[in-house]
Amino acid sequence: MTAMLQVRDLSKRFGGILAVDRVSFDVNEGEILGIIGPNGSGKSTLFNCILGQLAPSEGEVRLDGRIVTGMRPCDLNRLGVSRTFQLLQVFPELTVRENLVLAAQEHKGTMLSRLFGASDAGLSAAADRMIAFFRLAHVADSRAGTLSYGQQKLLDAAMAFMAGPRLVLLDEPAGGVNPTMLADLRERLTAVNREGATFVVIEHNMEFVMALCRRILVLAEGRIIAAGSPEEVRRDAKVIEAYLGR
Amino acid sequence: QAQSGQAAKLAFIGELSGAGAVSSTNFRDGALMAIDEINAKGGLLGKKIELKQYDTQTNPGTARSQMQKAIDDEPYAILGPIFSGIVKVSMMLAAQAEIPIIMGGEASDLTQQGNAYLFRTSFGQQASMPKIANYVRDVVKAKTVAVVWVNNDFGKGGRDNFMKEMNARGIKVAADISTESGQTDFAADVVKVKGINVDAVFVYINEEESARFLREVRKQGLSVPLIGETTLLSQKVIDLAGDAANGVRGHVGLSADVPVPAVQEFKAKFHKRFGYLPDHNGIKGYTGVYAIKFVTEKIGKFDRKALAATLHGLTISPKDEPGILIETSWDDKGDIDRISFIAEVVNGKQQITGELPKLGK
Amino acid sequence: MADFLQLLVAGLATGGIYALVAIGFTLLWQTSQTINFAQGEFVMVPAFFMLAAMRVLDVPFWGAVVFGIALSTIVLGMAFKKLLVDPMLRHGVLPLAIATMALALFLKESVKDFYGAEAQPFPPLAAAVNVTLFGAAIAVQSLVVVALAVAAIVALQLFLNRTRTGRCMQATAQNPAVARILGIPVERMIMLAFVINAALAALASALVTPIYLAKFSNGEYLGMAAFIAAIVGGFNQVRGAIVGGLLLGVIDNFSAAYLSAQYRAAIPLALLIVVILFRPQGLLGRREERTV
Amino acid sequence: MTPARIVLAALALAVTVGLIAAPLSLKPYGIYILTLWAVTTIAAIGLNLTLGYAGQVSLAQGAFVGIGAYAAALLTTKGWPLAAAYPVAGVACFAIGWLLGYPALRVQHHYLAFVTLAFATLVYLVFRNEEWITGGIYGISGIPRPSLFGWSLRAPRDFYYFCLANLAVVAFAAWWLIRSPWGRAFVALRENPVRALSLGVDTRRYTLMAFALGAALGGISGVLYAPLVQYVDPTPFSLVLSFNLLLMVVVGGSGRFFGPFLGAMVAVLLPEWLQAADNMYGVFGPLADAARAVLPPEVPKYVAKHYLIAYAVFVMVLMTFSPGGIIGLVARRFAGAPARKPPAAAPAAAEAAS
Amino acid sequence: MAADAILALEDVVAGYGKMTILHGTSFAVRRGTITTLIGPNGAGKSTIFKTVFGMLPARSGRVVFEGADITNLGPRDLIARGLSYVPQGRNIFPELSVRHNLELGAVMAPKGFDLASRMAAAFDRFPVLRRKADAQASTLSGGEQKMLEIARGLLVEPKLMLIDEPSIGLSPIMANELFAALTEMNGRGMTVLLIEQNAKRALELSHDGIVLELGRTRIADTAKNILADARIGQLFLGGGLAEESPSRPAGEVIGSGASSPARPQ
Ligand SMILES: Nc1ncnc2c1ncn2[C@@H]1O[C@H](COP(=O)(O)OP(=O)(O)OP(=O)(O)O)[C@@H](O)[C@H]1O
Ligand SMILES: Nc1ncnc2c1ncn2[C@@H]1O[C@H](COP(=O)(O)OP(=O)(O)OP(=O)(O)O)[C@@H](O)[C@H]1O
Ligand SMILES: [Mg+2]
Ligand SMILES: [Mg+2]
Repeated sequence: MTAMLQVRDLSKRFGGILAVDRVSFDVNEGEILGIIGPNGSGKSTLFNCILGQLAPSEGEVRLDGRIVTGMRPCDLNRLGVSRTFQLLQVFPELTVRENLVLAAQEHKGTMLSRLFGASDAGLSAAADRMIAFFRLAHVADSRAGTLSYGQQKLLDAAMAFMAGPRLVLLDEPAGGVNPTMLADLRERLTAVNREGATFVVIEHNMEFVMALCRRILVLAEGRIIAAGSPEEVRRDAKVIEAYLGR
Repeated sequence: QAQSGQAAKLAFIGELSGAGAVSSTNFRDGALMAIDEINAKGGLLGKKIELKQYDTQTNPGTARSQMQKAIDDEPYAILGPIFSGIVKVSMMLAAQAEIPIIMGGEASDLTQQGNAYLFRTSFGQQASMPKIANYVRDVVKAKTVAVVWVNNDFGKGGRDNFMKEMNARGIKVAADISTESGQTDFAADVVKVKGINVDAVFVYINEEESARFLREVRKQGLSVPLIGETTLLSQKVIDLAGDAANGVRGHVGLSADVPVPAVQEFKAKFHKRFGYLPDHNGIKGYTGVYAIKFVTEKIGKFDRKALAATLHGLTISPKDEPGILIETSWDDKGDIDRISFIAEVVNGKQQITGELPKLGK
Repeated sequence: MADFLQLLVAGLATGGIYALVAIGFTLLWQTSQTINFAQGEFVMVPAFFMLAAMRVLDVPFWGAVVFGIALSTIVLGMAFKKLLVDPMLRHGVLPLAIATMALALFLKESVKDFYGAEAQPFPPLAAAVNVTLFGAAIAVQSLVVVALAVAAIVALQLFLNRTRTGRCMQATAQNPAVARILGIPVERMIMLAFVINAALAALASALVTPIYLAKFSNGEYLGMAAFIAAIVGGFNQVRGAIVGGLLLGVIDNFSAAYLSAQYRAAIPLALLIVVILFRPQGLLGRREERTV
Repeated sequence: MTPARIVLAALALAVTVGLIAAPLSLKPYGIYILTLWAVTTIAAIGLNLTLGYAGQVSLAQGAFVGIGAYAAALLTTKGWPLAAAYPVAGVACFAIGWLLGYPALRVQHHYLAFVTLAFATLVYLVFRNEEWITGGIYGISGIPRPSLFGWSLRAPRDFYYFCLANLAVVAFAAWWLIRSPWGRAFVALRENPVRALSLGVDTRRYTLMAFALGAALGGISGVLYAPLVQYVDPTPFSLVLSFNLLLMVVVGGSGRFFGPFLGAMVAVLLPEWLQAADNMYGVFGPLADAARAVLPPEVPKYVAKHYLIAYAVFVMVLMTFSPGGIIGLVARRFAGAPARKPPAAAPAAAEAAS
Repeated sequence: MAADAILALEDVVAGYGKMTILHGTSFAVRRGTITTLIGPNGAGKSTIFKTVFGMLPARSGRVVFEGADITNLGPRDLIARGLSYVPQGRNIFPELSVRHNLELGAVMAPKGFDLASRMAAAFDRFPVLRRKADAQASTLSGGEQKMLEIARGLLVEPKLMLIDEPSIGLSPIMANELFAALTEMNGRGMTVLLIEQNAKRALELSHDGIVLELGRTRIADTAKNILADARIGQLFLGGGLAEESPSRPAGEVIGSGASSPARPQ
């Protein structure tokens, strides 16, 4: 069985900086993979190269064995890969509900059927479920730009789930989310994972990553310096030195 | 008719804003001055003349609405518009309403469409270009010429007529140089003229551009004779260009600078009242009003149809109506005929070197 | 060859004018992220302040120039900032752009209605003589314009990047809310930007008007050309104005001479589009920030 | 329905009735400018799609009106019915608009403004220079008014109703599009193209579509302009028109459905009203006494004389009080709703907007 | 407690447009403490900071700093009095270099302020920033940008520092560094009012804690007491990640949002 996502010798150079340095790894169907590493170690850049936001300088990415390097993000997304960004990325002038509908509408029908079909593309019910789960009901019709930081963060994550993706790449989903909600979020990830979706999660909240992931990659200066189970990684001297501290 | 009220209503439609603002303001002020003079002497057939103004913004869409508005107000006659394109878009409306328009456009085709209510106040280009063509052939004795023209309806019309006349006279147009209205940098155009060998350059562009062109010619040291038609020799251009204008020559159709005492008197009055010197458009507006006055008094009533009919084929002489300034005739198409002049710029002044008789004589 | 040089020199002279006016765009963008579509009129109007001073107040030309610059700083700098810019500053680029389009109409029509529609001669600041450079004639005035444009750009560039005040002005433009939180006197920084802009525009007016003649409609084309120059040069850096301006002037002259005079107004633009497509931030502009 | 919506809907209904009844009491001039308003509004609706919703700056809308007008003029003066001009102009503008969208995939904001401006300049010069097809500076005159099923629309009133019907159809189509997923995708494109792309929104296709649809509506507007004025020449299609349309969209309320209607009213009708200000005592009839008590008679005279100055002042004051345009003002007045961009420059909001 | 309060809110009401977020919020911050403000997302924590710092007008109530009423004063006045504020989210000047961003933290520094040595100290604390001192700030990674902001906020030591969720995006090692810096400066006399979602961690190094809910102060107590309170632990501290969350609606279908997973087309 080939891995769902294969990253081979991926590099990204910004002028003199080699932000990602020949990184290779696999993501197997159904797993939750954690990626940790010091600030500036190239984690976000790695995501951007995998998903086509940036063109990698070298290397290739395969999805289900098929090369997807150079593919546009929207096409990748329609293959069932979705993501969140580290910095908030919602549509401030749209309401929460509209944000959610938008997040899945392009997966429904064709351009033409979207023009002539229902205004909500039949996604209202799904959006409402998402709103209820993330406790955004009281702000469901507020413009997303008026939400608090944590609320926007949740909305951002909710949008990534709207289209029922097979593979989700989350860049720091826990930052700014209050601990109670965080437990819910973790649980949701696990539940969706049980239904078959695969996750790659970048996170600095160790408690969250350790509880969620069964395998963790550690990136430093653009290279993978360690990989393994949470326990292995936690005990790795290099990881303690570069990342965990103490 | 409509003039049953206390006043005789005239309408002025012109390019009071946009590209045509300078010419139209001149035209309007000339008309205003004439109206005030007439009113001061008791009005027209005992009625005060009232002038309503409509601004076309030099935009055909607006022009049509303004013409419609003017017609809805039922004036006795319409003065303006000044730009040929604007005349073209609006003149049919007036014709349908049977209201005479005394306008300032100079494009040759305006009077070719059989509009029985349309009258010029100056030469159409079909009349002025043969004169300048003769001058180029007979006086300058040029075999090849360059023409520098401004690419708007004024310049293009002039250029097309000029080319036709040159062809008819077997003179070769070796360079055909289009410039933009509002252009400031004429270096490329002068370089082009310099690059070919011609006996004369015919310059047909607006006033400020003329001045800038002359300065550039002086700067690059070009020494070919520069021939102009009215605009290039106007006092305005001379003032703006300074001594770069010296030596320019050509034909002057209607101009506030012609050595006719009545015109000079008009110029002085105009300057006193408005604080600036009129160009030929001021005279066009002024004489346009007096033409209406003369004919109306002649027919003794406010009758638009009769006004139009009478003006066709009429000659008005300053002896009968001093306000006409120079003897003027209208033919059956509404085209105009007057004497005109040959002039040259010497020491920062326009000097008349000859007089051309009316065409009809 | 002589022709070529003549065209080049003339193009640089015209380009110098565009550059001088284009500074208004790049400066305002770098220091307040606003676009002033009345920038051309800001160069047209001060000449009339100066003419009016000579006519009404009967002051000598130099006095009139000083008066014109002072009055512009107040009217086109301070009053403009207080009355138009302040209410719209937080609402993005478009509302202010539209308001300044209306302002341009206002200034144009006011000059026309209250001063006159006719072009007026304007006394030259520098001697109105020509010099010959390698066989190409150029007006001394044009040399002064180019020199001043370069000097102004160098000075502003140094001021913005090398002084703390300059960097505070840039910070204010890039993130006013945070600038305020850090205690940067945001109001004063923005005011400074607009005052510098108005003073520079007035100076440009005194230099450009002898060549253009004083006329209410001068700003239309000048403003447009300067806008284009600023974009091609790089909108977010003051220095962009200089390359953009000179390039536009030179291409304009060469295309009019060698390609087509009838399409003169469009050919430079078409060529410059190519520049923009290859360098989306303009020639000397700074790259847009990281987006992901 | 929020109160603001109810007020707006009632207002829209009243205005619709007014528009239908208006010609009964207007002279040809009044009908003419109302027709001009309807025609201009169509072009403004198009630009509102491109700019207001999809956020793509275009200074070329005037050129598309021109292309539509020339297409209609050329066809109808050669004996084709106006109906033939719709598909020709619509498809041509759609295709050219689509092509013009390509630069927008690379450059944005003022850089895009420049590209579209260059295009508009070029189109204007083609109209002016290519005499063999466009008639050059002399233009094309004698454009007939159309007839509908044998019923001539020559009379101003008939042609007005024809244009009004066109406007109604266009408005409905635009409304449908805006509330469809496409409308949402357009807004997403404007607000955060990077995020939109990661959510499967094909930003390239939507960008091109936004340009093409906006351009097509510009073309339709031109198709009606030609028989309205019955003469086309290059001057009205210079950059001034593009800037004016931009002004209409923003002054009315960019990215708001009713914005272009109001904006076109300001740009087309207001100057006419101001120019007639000295007649206002006649126009307002019963209100005349009240007006006379407040305003000295010199004021309206002065306004009429300097009407463009008054117009410019109006636009500046409006933008100052309501940077969101007239719609923003209406929404604020009737609903007390907060302005679209809350004045509290909260860092979080600034962050989210960046 | 009020006697040694450096900052006190008295019945502060504030909000956005028609919406009221703070419904008469009151609390006090003792001088010389680290005080942590916690509460669910959208409780109004950031709104409190914005109101204190004059970014959002208080509709009624008072904000008192060192005994003086500072309600609705602007940032410049407040900085002059010794406050400073590091907001939530991303707050850099993207097109300026890292060095110039940092230096702007000292815009209102008092006379005699030694910028060079303070900058050097900041670079020592966050060595990445020194390495990238001349890079355009927007090219930094998310966490590096946050470091830059924190360094900028700490450049001049104020009397009272308002700092809103500074640890978002920081690696554990850098978060340690941040908290160490706060503790150290607190040791030199600076009062810190901190908002943190990593509440356990923050409370452990705080003296006092304040729990905010729906714009009202729910609890104000010492950090130790709050940490010890099991009820609070469950409601606001996540109750430990291993336990089952008590507040999730029962019977919720935790499926994916729309329908089935999209298949490759
Ligand atoms: N600019 C704004 N306009 C309108 N409402 C806003 C605005 N900013 C915040 N709100 C609302 O105010 C409430 C409180 O927001 P605030 O940012 O203070 O929350 P918070 O406690 O800081 O949350 P978080 O932990 O998520 O940062 C939220 O419901 C939010 O929707
Ligand atoms: N557009 C860019 N130009 C120049 N350098 C860049 C650019 N984008 C990223 N970098 C550099 O690449 C490196 C990796 O950045 P990246 O954002 O991937 O880090 P990260 O691992 O996500 O860090 P963090 O945990 O702080 O989010 C950093 O040193 C950053 O400065
Ligand atoms: Mg990152
Ligand atoms: Mg917050």
